[in-house]
Amino acid sequence: MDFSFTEEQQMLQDSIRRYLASDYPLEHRARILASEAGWSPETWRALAELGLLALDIDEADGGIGAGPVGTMLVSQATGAGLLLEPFHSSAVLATRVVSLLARGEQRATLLGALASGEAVAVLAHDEDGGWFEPRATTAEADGDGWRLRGRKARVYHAPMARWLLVSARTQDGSGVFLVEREAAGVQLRPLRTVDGQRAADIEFDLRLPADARLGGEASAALDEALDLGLAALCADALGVLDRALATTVQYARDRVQFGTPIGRFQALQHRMADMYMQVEQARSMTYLATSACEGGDPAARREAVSGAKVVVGQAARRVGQESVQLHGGMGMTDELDVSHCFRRLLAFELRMGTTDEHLHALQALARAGAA
Amino acid sequence: MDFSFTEEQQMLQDSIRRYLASDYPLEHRARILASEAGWSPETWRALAELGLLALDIDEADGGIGAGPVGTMLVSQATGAGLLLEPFHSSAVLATRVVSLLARGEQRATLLGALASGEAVAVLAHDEDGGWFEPRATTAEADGDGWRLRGRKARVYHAPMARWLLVSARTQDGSGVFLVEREAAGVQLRPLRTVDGQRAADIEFDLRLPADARLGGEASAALDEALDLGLAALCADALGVLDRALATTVQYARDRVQFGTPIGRFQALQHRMADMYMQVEQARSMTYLATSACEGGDPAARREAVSGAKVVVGQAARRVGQESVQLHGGMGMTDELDVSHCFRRLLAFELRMGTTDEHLHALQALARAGAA
Amino acid sequence: MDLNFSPEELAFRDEVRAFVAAHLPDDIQGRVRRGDESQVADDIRRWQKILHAHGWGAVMWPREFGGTGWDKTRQFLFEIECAAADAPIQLPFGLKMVAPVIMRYGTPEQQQRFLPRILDGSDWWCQGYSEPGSGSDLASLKTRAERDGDHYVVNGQKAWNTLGQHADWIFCLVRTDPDAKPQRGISFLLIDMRTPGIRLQPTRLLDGTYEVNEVFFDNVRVPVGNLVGEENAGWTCAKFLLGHERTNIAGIGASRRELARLRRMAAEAVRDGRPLAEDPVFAARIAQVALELRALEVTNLRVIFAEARQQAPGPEASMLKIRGTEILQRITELQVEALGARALEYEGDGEDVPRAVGQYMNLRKLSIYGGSNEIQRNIIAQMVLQL
Amino acid sequence: MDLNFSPEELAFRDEVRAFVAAHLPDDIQGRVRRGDESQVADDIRRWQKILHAHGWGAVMWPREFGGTGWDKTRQFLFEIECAAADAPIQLPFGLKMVAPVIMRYGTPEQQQRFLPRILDGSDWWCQGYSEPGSGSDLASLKTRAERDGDHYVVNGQKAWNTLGQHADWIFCLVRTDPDAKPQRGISFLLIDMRTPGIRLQPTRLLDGTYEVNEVFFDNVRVPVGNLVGEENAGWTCAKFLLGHERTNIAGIGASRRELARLRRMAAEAVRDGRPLAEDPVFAARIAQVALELRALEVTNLRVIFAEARQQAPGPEASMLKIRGTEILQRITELQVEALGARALEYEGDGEDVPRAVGQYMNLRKLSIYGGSNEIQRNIIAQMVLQL
Repeated sequence: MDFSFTEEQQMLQDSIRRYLASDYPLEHRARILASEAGWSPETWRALAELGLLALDIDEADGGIGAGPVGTMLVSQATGAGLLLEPFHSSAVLATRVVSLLARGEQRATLLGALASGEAVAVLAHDEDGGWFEPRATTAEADGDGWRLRGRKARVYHAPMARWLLVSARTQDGSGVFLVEREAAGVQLRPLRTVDGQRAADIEFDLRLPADARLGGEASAALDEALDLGLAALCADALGVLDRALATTVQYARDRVQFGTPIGRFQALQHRMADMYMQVEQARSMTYLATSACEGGDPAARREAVSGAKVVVGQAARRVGQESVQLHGGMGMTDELDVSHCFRRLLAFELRMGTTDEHLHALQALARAGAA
Repeated sequence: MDFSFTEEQQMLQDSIRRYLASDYPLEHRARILASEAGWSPETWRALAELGLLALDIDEADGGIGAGPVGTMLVSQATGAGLLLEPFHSSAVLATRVVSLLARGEQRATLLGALASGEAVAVLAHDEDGGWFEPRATTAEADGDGWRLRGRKARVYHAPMARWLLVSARTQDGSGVFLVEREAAGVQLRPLRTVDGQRAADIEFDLRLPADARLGGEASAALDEALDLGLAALCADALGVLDRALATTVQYARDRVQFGTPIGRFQALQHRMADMYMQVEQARSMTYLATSACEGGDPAARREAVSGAKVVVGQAARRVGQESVQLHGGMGMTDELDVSHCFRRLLAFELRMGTTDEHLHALQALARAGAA
Repeated sequence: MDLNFSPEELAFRDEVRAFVAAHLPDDIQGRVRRGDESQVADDIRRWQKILHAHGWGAVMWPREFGGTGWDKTRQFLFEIECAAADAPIQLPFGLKMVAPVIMRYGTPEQQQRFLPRILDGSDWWCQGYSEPGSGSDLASLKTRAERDGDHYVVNGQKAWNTLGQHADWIFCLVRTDPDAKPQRGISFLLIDMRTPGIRLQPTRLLDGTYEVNEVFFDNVRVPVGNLVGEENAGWTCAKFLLGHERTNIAGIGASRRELARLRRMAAEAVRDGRPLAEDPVFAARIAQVALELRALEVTNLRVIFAEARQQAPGPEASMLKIRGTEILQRITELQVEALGARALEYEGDGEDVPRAVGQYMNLRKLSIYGGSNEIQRNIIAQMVLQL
Repeated sequence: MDLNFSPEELAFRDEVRAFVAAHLPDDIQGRVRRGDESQVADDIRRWQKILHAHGWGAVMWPREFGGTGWDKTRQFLFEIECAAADAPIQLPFGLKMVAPVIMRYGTPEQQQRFLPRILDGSDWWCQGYSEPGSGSDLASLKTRAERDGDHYVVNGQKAWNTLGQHADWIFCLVRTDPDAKPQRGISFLLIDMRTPGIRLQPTRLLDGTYEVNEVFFDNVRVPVGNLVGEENAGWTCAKFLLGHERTNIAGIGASRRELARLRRMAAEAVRDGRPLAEDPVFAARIAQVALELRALEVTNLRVIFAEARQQAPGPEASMLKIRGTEILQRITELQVEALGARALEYEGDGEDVPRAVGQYMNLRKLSIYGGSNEIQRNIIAQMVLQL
C-alpha cells in the first residue's frame, strides 16, 4: 500500500499546474469562454509543448505512458485550473481508444497528430437514453466498407475535433469507427453545456471504408478507455472541489460581517468541516478508481469507477452548493471562481453517466455478484 | 380555516396536563416502569375521574364525544407526560372500535366498563408481515358461533386488558371479535417494548359465540378507528417532541462549557432551529390528520394520516437523536427525561405501521389516484 | 380547529382562477412557462396594469390606498392561483417593500405622489439596501448622504440591486450621521433614477443572466422632501420594511407549480426503458418533497392565522423562509435529476431543459437573498428558542 | 501510488484470520454475536489472555514492552479480522490509553510494574477523565489532589467511567494546583481501585444497560509514586493520551461486520411479500452507506500512510472519528429499519432483534464520547482549515 507519487508523476502535475497558474488566469479564461470557438488553440499548443498530449500514449508509441496515476494527477490540475481545452476528451479518452484499438500506419498517424496537438479527436459515445452502451448507433457491413447510422448526444468538444471516434453496435458486438468531422453524412448541432463548454449532438448516416473500423470487436477496449476516462473525470472534479473548498475557506477568512470574519462563526465552520470531509472522501474514491484502472479485473474496475463517480458526484452537488451559499451574494455572480466551479461540478454530475445511473449500475453489479 | 380550540377542548387538555405535572413526575413514572405490572391502576382511576376515559365515547352513549380534535389535545398531553397507562390503546382505539361497531346491551356494557376505568380493552390488530390489514388471523363460521385462529404481534397493553378486540379476516371481509384475555385458547407471550411499555404477542385458537362479533363487516369501521388512533398517536408523539425540544433548549441554556452556555454556540443554535422546524412541520401534519378524521372522505383521511405518520416519524428520528446528542453524555443516561423521550419516539416510528410502510402506502395511494 | 377553507374562500379562489385564466395574455404565460426572460419588464408591467384595471393591483394593501383589503388567507390563495397559472410575479419592490413604509412613515404628500403610480404600474421601484461590504450585516452600510441646503448629496455604492435597469425610482438606506452608532445614523431616502450621477453596472450571475446591478452614486442630489420619516431614523423604516417583505415568503405557489412540473417531467422521462416516475427511488424523492411541501402549506396557514390575531409577522416567518426556499431548491434539483444528461445542454431549445437548469442555478439565490437562511436560523434560535 | 496490500500483508491477514478462527472460543463468539453482555468482563479477559499467549496481546505496542511492533497497516488488518469474527473488543483503557502514557512519561519502575499486567490481562484499567461539570471542556475539571507527606489525598467525582465495576486500577486527571490556569494545575495519577474511599455508582443508560459509572473519591490516599510525569504537568499526558486513543478510531472493522449483518437481515426480512433486500429504496440506502464506508476505508489507509511518515496522528483523525461514527450509527439505524415493527420488542429473544435495537440505542454514544463530533468538527475547522 503506497499513497506516494513518483518524482516523474509529481513533475507532470507541477508542469501543468504552473502553466495554468501563470498563463490561464480567470480573466483570460473568461475571454476564451466568450469567444466563438470556446477554446484557445494557443493553450492547446502549449499543452502539446509540455508533452501532456502524449500523456496517455504508450512509451512504445513514443509517448509518456503516464498511466492512470499520471493521468489522475494531471487531471486534478486541469480541474483546479478550470481548463476549457479538450484535454480530457482528446488526450485521455480518444487517445486511449486509439492506443487500445488502432494498428499499423493508422495508429502511427493518429497518435502522432494527437500528440503534437495538430489534431483533436473525440470519442462520440453518449446517446440519449443511456450512457453505458451504444444502442441507437449501428454499423453494418456494406460491401467492402461500413454503413454508419445513428445519433450521438452532447459530445464534449466535438466542434473542435478533426476526428470523431464513433462507438456503434455491430454484428459482432461493438466497434469504434473513425470519422472525419467534416465528412458528408455527419451533421453537428453545436451546443453549449452547463459549464460553458462546447459540445454537439451528432447525426451519422454515411458510408465508411473498411479501415475506418479501429481494430475488431471493441467492447472490452471501450470499457477500459471509458473507465480510465471516468477516473480522469473524477480527478478533474476533485481538482475543482479542492479549488471550491480553498476559495470558500479563504473567503470566510477575509469576509467580515458583524465585526468578525464569517469563518469564525461556528455554524459555518462546521459546514466547511463537512465540505472538507466530502472532498477527502471524494479523493479516496478517485484514488481507488485510478488504482483499479491499473489492475486487470474489469468487474472490479467498473465497480470502483462507478463508486467514485457516485461519491465524487455527491460531493460535487453538496460542495458546489455550499461554496455558493457560503459566499453569500458574491457566490451568485460569475465574477469569482466559485460560480465557475459550481457549474463545472454540476456538469460533472451529469457527464459520462449521471450519479443516479452509476448508482443503478453499482446495484446491478452487486446483484450480479450475489447471484 | 380556524386553528383555535374551544374552551372545552382547552380545558380537557389542561386537566390532564395539570394532573400529570403534579402526580406523574419522572421518579414516579420510573417506579411504574420498573414494576411488575408496568402500569398504575391508581393513575388509571384518576384518568377515569377526570372523565378522560369517556373522551371518545359519543355523547349519546353518555360520553364526552370530544372528537378527533379533543383526542388530539389530550394525546399531546399524554405524550408530553410520557404516560405509560393504556389511554391510547383502550380509551381511544378500543373505545372507538366499540363505539363504531357494538350495538344494544353489549355496547352499553362495554362502553360503561371502559368509561369507568373498570376494564381495559385493546385492539389486537397488528400482525407480523404488515400492518394495514389482518392477514393471518381468520374467523370462520362454526355452527352458531365462530372459530377464531391466528396470531397478533406486539399488541400494546394487552397484558393489562380484560378484553381483546381482535380483527380477523372473514368470509365477508373483516370482522372484529370480542375475546376475554383470560379465555382458554388465548395465549399471551408478554414482552416489553423499546419504550418500556408492556405488550404481548397473542395466539388465538378458540370458539366464540355468535355475538362475539361486534357489528358486521368491519373494514370501514376498522379503518376509521385506526386512522383516528394513528392521528392520536401522532399527537402523542408531538407531545414528546415538544418535551424533547424544550428540555434540550433548557439544557443548552444551563450547561456551561468553555465558560459559555452551550446554547450560545452557533452550530448548536442552528441545529436546534432545525429541530424546531421539524417539530412545527410535525405539528402541522398532526393537525391535518386530525382534521381529516373529522371529514367524511376515507381516502383523503388515509392520505393525511399516512402523511402525518411519515412526517412525525421523521421528526421523531431526527429530534430524538439530536436531543440525545445535544445533551452530550447526560443524554445517554436514563436519569433525564431526554432518554425516555428518545425511546418513546423510536417506538412511535415503529408502531402502527413504520415510517417506511406509510411512505409506501402513500405512494400506492398516489398511483391509485393517478390511474 | 378546522383546516378547511370556508365556502366563501373557495368561491373566492374559483373567482381568481377564472379571472387569471381569462385575462392572463397567452404570450406572457408562454414566456413565464418557458422561463423566457427576454421581455420580463414589459410582461410584469402589462400584468400589473391588467390586475389594476380589475381592482386587484395591490392585494396586500388596505382599501384606503387602493388595495383590495383582503385578509392574508385570500392573499395566500391569490398568489397560489397566479403561480399555478404561470402569471408573472408582481414586482415586490414597490408593492411589498417601499409602499408599506410610505404608508406608515411617509407624509400625506408622499403617499399621494408615490402610491397610485406603484399601484397602476407606472413607476418601477428598485431597492438600495445592501452594499458590497454589508450583506447580512446591513447596519454597517457606508453610502453617505450629506445635507446641502434643501438637498441631500449622496455618494456611495449599492449592490444586489434587482432589475434596477428598468427602474424609475430607488429606495435607499443612506448614512446621514457617520458619528452615531451604526443603526442610529441611517436615513431612508427615495431617489429618482434619472437624477444625474447615478450609474448602473450590471452584475452577470452564476446562471449567465443579468438581473442584478451595482448602483453607483456620485454626488447625486436628492430633495429633502424625499426623506421618509425622520433623519437618522431610517433603521426603523428598514426593519419595518423587512418585516413586510416576508409576506408570502414561503412561496407555496411557486413550489406547487414546480412540483407539478417535476411530476410531469418524471412521467415523460424514460429511464431503463420505463417512465422515471415509476422508478421507486425517484418516486420516493418526489413523495418526500411533496410531503414536506404539504406540511409547509399547513404551517403557513397556521402562521397566517396567528398573525391575523397578533398583527405583526413574528419570527415564525423565518421558518417559512427557510423551509420554503429549501423545498423549492430541492424541487429544482429533482427537475435537473429528472432531465439527467439532457440537463447538460444549457443553451439549447426545448421547454423544460434550459428552464429547469437555469432555474436550478438561479434559485441558489433563494437561500442567500432576503436575509440568508443562516441569518434566519439565528433569528429562530434567538427570538423563538430564546437561546 | 498502489492501493493494494502487499503479498506479505495479505499473508499476514490470512494468518490472523486463521488464528482467530482457531482460537476464539465459540461461547465468547456466540455472546458477542448476540450482543449478550452478561459475561463481558470475563470474555474480554479470556480473549486477552489467548492473544497474549500467542504474543499478540498488544498489537499497538513496540516490541521493547512486549508488543508486536506491527505497523499501522497490520494493526488495521488485525482489528478488521477480529471484528469480522465477532471477537470481543480488547479493552482500550489499559492498552491504548494509559500504557502509552506510562511508556512515554512513566519511570522505569512504573513501566515494569504496570505494563506486563496490562499485557497479560491481569489488570483491568478504567478511566477518570470526565466529570459531571466538565465533558468537552476537560480542563475545567475539579477533582482535587492535595499533597500530604508521601501521599496525595484525592477528593472529587468522575463521570462516564466505562466498565469501572470490573477495574483494578483507574488513571485520573486531578487538580493539584487550584490557583494555576486551568490546564496548568493538573496532574496524572494512577489509583488502585481497592483504596479505601473510592465508591462507584452505576449510571443506567439510555438502552437500559449498566456500563458506565460515577466514581466518588472521599479522602483517597494515593502514594506519590503513582504520579506519572511531573506534578502539574498532567495536561501534557492528557493530550498525549487523547492522541493515542484515536488509533483505529474509524472503526472500519465494526462497521464492516455490521454492514454484513445488515445485508443478511435485509435478505431475510420480508416486506410486501419479497425480500427487503430487493426493495429498491432500501437497497439504495444500503448501497449508499456501503459506498461511504468503502471511501472511509481508503481515507483511513491514507491517514495511516501519512502518519507512518509524520509519526504523530494529525487532526485528520478527527475526520475518521466523525465519519466512522456517523457511518456505524447509520448502519445501526438501517438494521432497525430492516427489522421494522419487530424492533419494537426490545427484551425479547431472537439473535438480531434485541441486539440491533439495543446497539442502535447504545451507539448513540459514539458521536458523544471520545471527543464529541462537535468538538471534532471544531478541530477540523481550526487545525485543518485554519479558520
